[in-house]
Amino acid sequence: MSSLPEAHAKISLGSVKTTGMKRRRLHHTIIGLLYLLPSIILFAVFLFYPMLRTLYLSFYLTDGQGVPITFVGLDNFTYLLDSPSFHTSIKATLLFVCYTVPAGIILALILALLANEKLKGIGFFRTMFSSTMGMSVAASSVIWMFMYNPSIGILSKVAEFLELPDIQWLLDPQYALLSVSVATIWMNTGFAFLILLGGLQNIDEQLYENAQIAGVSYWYQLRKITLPMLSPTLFFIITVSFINAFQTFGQIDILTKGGPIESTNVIVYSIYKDAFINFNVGSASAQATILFFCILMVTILQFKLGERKVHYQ
Amino acid sequence: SSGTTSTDSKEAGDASKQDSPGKTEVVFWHAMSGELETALNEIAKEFNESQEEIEVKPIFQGTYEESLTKFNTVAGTEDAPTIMQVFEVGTKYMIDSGKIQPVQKFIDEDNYDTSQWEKNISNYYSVNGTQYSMPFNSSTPVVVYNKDAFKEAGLDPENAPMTYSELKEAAKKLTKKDGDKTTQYGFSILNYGWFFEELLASQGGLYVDQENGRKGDATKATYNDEKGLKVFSLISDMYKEGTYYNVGQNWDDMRAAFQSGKIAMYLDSSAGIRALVDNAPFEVGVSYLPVPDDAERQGVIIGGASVWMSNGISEEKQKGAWKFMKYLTTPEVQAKWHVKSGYFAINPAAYEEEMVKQEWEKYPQLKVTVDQLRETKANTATQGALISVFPESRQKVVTAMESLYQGMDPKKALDQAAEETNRALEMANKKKGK
Amino acid sequence: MSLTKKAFLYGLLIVFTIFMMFPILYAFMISFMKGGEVLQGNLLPESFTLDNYQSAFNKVPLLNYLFNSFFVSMVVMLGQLIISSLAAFAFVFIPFKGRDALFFIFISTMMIPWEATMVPNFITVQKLGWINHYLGLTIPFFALAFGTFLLRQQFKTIPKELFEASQVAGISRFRFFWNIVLPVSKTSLVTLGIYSFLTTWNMYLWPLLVTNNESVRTVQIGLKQMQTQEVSTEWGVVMAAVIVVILPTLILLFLGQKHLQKGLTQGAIK
Amino acid sequence: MKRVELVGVSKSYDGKSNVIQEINVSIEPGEFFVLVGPSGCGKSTMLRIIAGLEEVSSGLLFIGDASANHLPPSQRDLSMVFQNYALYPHLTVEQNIRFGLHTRKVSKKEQIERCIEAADMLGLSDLLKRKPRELSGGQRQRVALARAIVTQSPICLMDEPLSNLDAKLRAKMRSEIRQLQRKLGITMIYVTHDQIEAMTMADRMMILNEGMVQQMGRPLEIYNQPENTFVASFIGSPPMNFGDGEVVREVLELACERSKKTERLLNHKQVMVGVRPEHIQLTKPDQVGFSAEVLNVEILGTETLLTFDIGKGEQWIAKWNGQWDIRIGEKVSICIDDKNLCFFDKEDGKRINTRAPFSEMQALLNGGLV
Amino acid sequence: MKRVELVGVSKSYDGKSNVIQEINVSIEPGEFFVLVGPSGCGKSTMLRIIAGLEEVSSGLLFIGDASANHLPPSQRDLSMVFQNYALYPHLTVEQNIRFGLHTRKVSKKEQIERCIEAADMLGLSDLLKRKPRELSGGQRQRVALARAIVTQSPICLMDEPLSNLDAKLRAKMRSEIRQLQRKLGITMIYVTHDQIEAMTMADRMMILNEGMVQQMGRPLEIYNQPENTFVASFIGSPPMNFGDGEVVREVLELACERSKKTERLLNHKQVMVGVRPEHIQLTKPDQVGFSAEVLNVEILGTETLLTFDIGKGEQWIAKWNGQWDIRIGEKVSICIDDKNLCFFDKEDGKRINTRAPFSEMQALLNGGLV
Ligand SMILES: Nc1ncnc2c1ncn2[C@@H]1O[C@H](COP(=O)(O)OP(=O)(O)OP(=O)(O)O)[C@@H](O)[C@H]1O
Ligand SMILES: Nc1ncnc2c1ncn2[C@@H]1O[C@H](COP(=O)(O)OP(=O)(O)OP(=O)(O)O)[C@@H](O)[C@H]1O
Ligand SMILES: [Mg+2]
Ligand SMILES: [Mg+2]
Repeated sequence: MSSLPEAHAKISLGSVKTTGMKRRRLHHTIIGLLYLLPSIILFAVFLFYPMLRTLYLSFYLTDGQGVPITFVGLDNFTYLLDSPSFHTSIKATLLFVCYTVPAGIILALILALLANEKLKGIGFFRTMFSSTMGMSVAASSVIWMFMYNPSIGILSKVAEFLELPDIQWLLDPQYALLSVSVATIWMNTGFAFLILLGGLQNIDEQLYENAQIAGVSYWYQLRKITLPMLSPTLFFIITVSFINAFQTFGQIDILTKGGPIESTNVIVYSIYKDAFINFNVGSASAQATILFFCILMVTILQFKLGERKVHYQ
Repeated sequence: SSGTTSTDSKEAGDASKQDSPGKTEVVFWHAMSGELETALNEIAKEFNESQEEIEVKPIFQGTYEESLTKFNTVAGTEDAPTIMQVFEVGTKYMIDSGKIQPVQKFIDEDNYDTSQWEKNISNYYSVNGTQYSMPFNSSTPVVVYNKDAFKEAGLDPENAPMTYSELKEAAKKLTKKDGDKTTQYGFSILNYGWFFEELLASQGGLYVDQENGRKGDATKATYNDEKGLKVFSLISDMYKEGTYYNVGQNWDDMRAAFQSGKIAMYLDSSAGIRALVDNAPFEVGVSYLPVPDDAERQGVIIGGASVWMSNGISEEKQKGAWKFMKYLTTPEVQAKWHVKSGYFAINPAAYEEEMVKQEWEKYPQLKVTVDQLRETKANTATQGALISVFPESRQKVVTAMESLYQGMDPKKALDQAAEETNRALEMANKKKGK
Repeated sequence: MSLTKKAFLYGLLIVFTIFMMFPILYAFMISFMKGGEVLQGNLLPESFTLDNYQSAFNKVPLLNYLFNSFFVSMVVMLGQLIISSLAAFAFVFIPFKGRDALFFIFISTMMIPWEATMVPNFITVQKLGWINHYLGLTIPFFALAFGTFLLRQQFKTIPKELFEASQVAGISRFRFFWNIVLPVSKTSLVTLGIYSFLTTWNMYLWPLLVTNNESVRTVQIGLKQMQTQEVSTEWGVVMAAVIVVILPTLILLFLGQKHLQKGLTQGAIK
Repeated sequence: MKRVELVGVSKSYDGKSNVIQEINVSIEPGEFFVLVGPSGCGKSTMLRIIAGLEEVSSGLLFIGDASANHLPPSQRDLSMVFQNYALYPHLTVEQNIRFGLHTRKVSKKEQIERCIEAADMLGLSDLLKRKPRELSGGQRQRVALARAIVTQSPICLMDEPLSNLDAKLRAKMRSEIRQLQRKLGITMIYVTHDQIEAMTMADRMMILNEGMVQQMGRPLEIYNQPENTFVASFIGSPPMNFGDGEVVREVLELACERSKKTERLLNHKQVMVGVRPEHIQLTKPDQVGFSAEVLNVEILGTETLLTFDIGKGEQWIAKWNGQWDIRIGEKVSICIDDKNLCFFDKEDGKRINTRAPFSEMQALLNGGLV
Repeated sequence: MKRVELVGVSKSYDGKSNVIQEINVSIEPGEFFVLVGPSGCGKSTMLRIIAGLEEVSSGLLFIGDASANHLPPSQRDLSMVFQNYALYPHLTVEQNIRFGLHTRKVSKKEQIERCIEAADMLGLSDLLKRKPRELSGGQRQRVALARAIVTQSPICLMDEPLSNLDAKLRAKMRSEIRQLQRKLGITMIYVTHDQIEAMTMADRMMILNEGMVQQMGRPLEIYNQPENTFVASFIGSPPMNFGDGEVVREVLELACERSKKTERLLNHKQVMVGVRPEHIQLTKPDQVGFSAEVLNVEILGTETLLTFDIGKGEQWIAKWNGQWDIRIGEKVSICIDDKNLCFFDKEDGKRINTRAPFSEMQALLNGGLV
């Protein structure tokens, strides 16, 4: 009845395993690439090619149109590394990242936690909290510029009312970066909030039910359930916030133009100035390259350290 | 349907697709926004209606910097515009770019009489006797002051300070304090390189060597001489005395400060006067730029922008563009432009037009700006510097100005800026050398 | 929930709402002010005039721009959703060699500063003949590493039993993607959709660069067109324009929010 | 040790139909209270209400002596095993078990001790460092159980805590849980589908159907004196056999055209007759039986289930001890002792009290004599 | 109808220890094959390997006649009920049930028909429009079951599909599944913890322990002739009682200082003696018994479990039919028929074949005579 075919036994285990597995793997690779094809093509044309071009240009002096004129080797880089102005840029960039990323994420997290409570009318608050997402950088910056205005802005009016010394928020090198950061945090909160709220809502309700029965405190739940379960989302938003912070441009252009005394001249703004105002495409490319590798490093670090701690279901 | 301009621009857009057969299309890239764009569109419309062969399409392309970037990327291709508006500091860059056709060619061909143009304006755009572009929207700096505040401080509202020491005195009187807090400052200058350049030129100071770059490619900044230092010292001193207010880099912030009574005197562009008078809740006075006590007043450099013609496009289009340029400089058009925009008329004949006279009656302040320009002595200082790295150099000067507020020594700040300008110049020359 | 806790929560919610909403309301107020009023730093307009809105619409073809913005944003949103979700699906549910490396390469594209790629991209688009065309405004943005990343994170939280169950049921991979993965990830898709719509809506420099006439220009250019440099900006008009420009997106967000809320509660796994 | 009392509790999820309805029960301190009922009858809902995870739609809930309607779950001082475990996927087994212990003011040392003890008892000692997704179904369930046990809360709710365990382990767990409950004096509310669990563990049990209480009492009481046909058929496996009948002057006439003398019921015309499978017996030499065709034989090892055709298409199942080699289709003579018949009202399914009550004593003797 | 064959299959999750080990089994087309074993022994793992959800670490897998080691799950043409259901949270019950039917080339009309039929059979008809999270535990399980049933695939894998159902429904489902399987000729591989399910449904069953096959065969065969002590104690509930013993010249001497004559085993010195609970009986007048103290009495309704102290601290459990009112501490005389003794090797736990083999026939007679 059972025709336990001798043939089965004869096929060596090894050969079945390798050929079968190889075929399956190849199949997977092909299918996988098929799904990725549109992305790969578009990335190649609109991201990798320009990036390589940028890398290439960073070794050249160029004319206004970005056409390379002279090969100068690493000159663009060495000059940058010596230039105090570039040092300020790096410092400003790092400071900006430090000001905006942690504060922004914590604020968004607080908002998301609040908005995750089951209360009447919570939908309204959720909408309000996410509303800055609907604002363009240009529009928000214009509004903030207005608020920071030392003569007519609301902040100075409030300071006047409280008899505080008035501070020229955007004109004092001490406060300018901070002020831009506050505006930036405000602008980014809506999006981070929405993402985090989504993450919170995806956590299985039963895990909280058990915690409630166990009678643990709110903070304990936050530490032991919410944050670990939210970790994929947090990981995502942290990574993205870092990258975005490194690449902030719009609000700086409108609020401070990199001033005063270059205190807000973050690298991206400096790249923009070099490439589009001063027409030093070579130098801009060199800065872009450096920026790219800086972010890359931070991100690799984050993936190395972070993704291990991230818990996926 | 909702307004003249909106239908206009729509037509312009549509027309570009249809390409009405008989007409030569002249694309005009500009950076005029707000009211200015409205005025410009109107002029173009009237021109298009005035004749049959040419169709001018003004298209906004962002700020001066942005439009220049765009021009850069498309120059020499079919996407390039026929006419391009470029700000004054881009002049040298355009000349060097090789992508433009100097208008001198058409002036010569046409035997066009350029003497009808305001010499002090067209001078800026002519190098070694060649007129490169046609001046279009030009402005100069003036002192703007609050007449009411003057009265209150016991100053003569009709006579604004003309020298640095008078300025300092007046500023002192105008500065009002409420306890520790200053509620009204005497004077202010926007942190913008242009004002420094003007204050330098009005004492006859040069920005760079090679006769302000007009004899050859400049190699060195000269603005850190004692004339430049006088300007910087003025700012530094007044700031220390507490009579000077730092308004930052933003034009609108500066005007807001003035209009809200935070500052009593400041430097502004002639083009902004009219709106200022309209909106200010007090009487506004306008006066000439101050000079150091021992210096002889030289006048001002022209600011603003001019229009350029692309090369590498059909002769027909160039001719059409030239026709439009000529149209722009007619007294009637200039009168209109002056009244609507606040920019100078390139053709002084415009000032005789009825329209202008009426306007001046309403805004006597406008006349002051024109007078200042006309009294300007023509020399290399007031002709303005010609360097390709002007934008970069201006950034350096701005940084230097800002560091004054942090208590930096004026000389040191100025030297630092000059040094960095030198380096930029060096790089630019290096590129050009190859 | 105890009453004090409720009161405390509402208190916090209201404080944060004020903080988040104030700037927007402020702009809204200014949009009704006359020139002089704005410069005196008032908080409330003396009278609500619609003049500013009228002149905003008169100055630039805002409606035309709004349509273009809407169209372009919609197309980019759809394109990004489709392409990102396909890629993210491959990264989570199809095990192939070098997958992680490829993913990291994808992520690394997020680090390329946009400013650095603009000029080469412009030249590419020009060579493709996409200047003054919707194509130039949309296609370059279809591939979005950010979106792929977001969706990958989401897809990773889908219990693997669901995948196993459909494998056993003999469902094709694509069908699983379409019928299970996408609906279950509704929240993230809506979030990403809103995000890509808004970022596209807010683009300024690129649309300016690749359009030479007004036929396909977007509304942010219109906004810029109302601000001037050397001549006084009419703040009232600008703020009116700001309101006009942010209103559609805010409305969209609010509507999306409703949908999102539903998605949030339904999408929850288990 | 705390009382739990529900007074007129109803719950509706959709605001329309009640999932549980008018539940009145007082669970005494230290009682082992078992909840049984068909799938979807509202058992989990009731537990969740007691735990405070669902609000009641109407009615009162008391825990200890205080009203608990609005007490948050954290203040009810109870522990719970969820039907689908609710383990924390990101925590190890050990962390899962110890989760929340600190709130009970248990020293770190004791936490570890309790954890090890529970893990030992549940056979989880080797798995303490694993994450839930690396566990088998039964192991996960045991972790959930351990988590509830270690808290030693005065009230413990368990929702089918042993459903995924094998018989042997289950037997062990049954006695361990029962011992622990006795030792600590915990008030236990326990949901189960397993009759043996219900019968052996319960001090009292409640039978729910469609959200309504069918009967409540000691297990044997319920087994022997089911209030209605639902309870009769629900408790006992295989379930009680039923037949329509009529009692005419001490003679029971079944619908399937058989009749039988009965002295216990005089004049109740329309009845439902119930007989438990173990009471259908092979006719012994001195008894009067009737013969029926065997439709199916299932030999379970310990016992054999026989399905008889008793006429008119009705089938009754008999359970006989041992393994019987009876062929399908064979005719067998069976008899039912009059004492073992249960009678129910045909209309409302309620039990009819008989003259000679079907007492526990009798049943015991009866059982003893087989 | 397809064969499933495993040849030397082992599986390790961590690359070190094997979770299942060297499994050799050929499951015939149309066979109902039941897999039992203690929690964590590798049952689910084996199902998952057959379904293609886990790769084998070594060994060969054949489905039909083709090697299936690397066949993707979707091409194996089987259906599966997951231990934790794996329902799609965003789809309604109906959509869940119908999900994937299209791949089987089933017309829309038939899809609906099958769905309604399955829902009817499983009592889900009223719930078709609900989402899984609005269902009770048992209802979810039934949806998972329905989803597997409707596909009518030639091979069906079920991982404890009835664990969350009550006895009554479970009995119904047992026969329904069995009927369906017979009707469609499905090859069924079924994991369960429920002995009744295993005994009644299986054509053949396999007992796994720690990843290794303990015994494989027809249910009764396994019940009556357990290969080793593990199987003997695992199958049957309560489990078989064991005692150490020594056979000296036809006399079995138990460690608990009792002895008994036995003719079946001559000279096997060290043995383990096993006796099933139902075979420990009250001594009848004509029998020789020994008296033992009753330690515990559990009355289950149908039957009573008695725990006896048989000396030296060893406890044996007896299962008696009916309800017995015996007091704890009472001494009762019990006897065990020689025929009902099982012997195992003390060293390796293997069964020792006796002279008069403990045959099925004998057992049946024996059962019949009680
Ligand atoms: N992903 C995994 N990683 C590591 N170990 C695992 C994994 N899945 C299962 N195991 C282990 O493998 C063993 C067998 O698991 P399996 O799920 O097959 O058990 P089972 O027989 O189905 O048990 P149960 O009846 O409890 O469901 C268990 O000891 C379990 O802990
Ligand atoms: N969130 C919900 N929304 C709507 N109906 C629900 C919800 N939860 C449960 N129900 C319904 O309420 C009834 C009772 O559910 P409950 O979970 O209490 O049943 P149960 O007795 O625990 O059943 P089981 O033994 O199958 O777990 C069921 O019919 C179920 O479908
Ligand atoms: Mg339940
Ligand atoms: Mg399992």
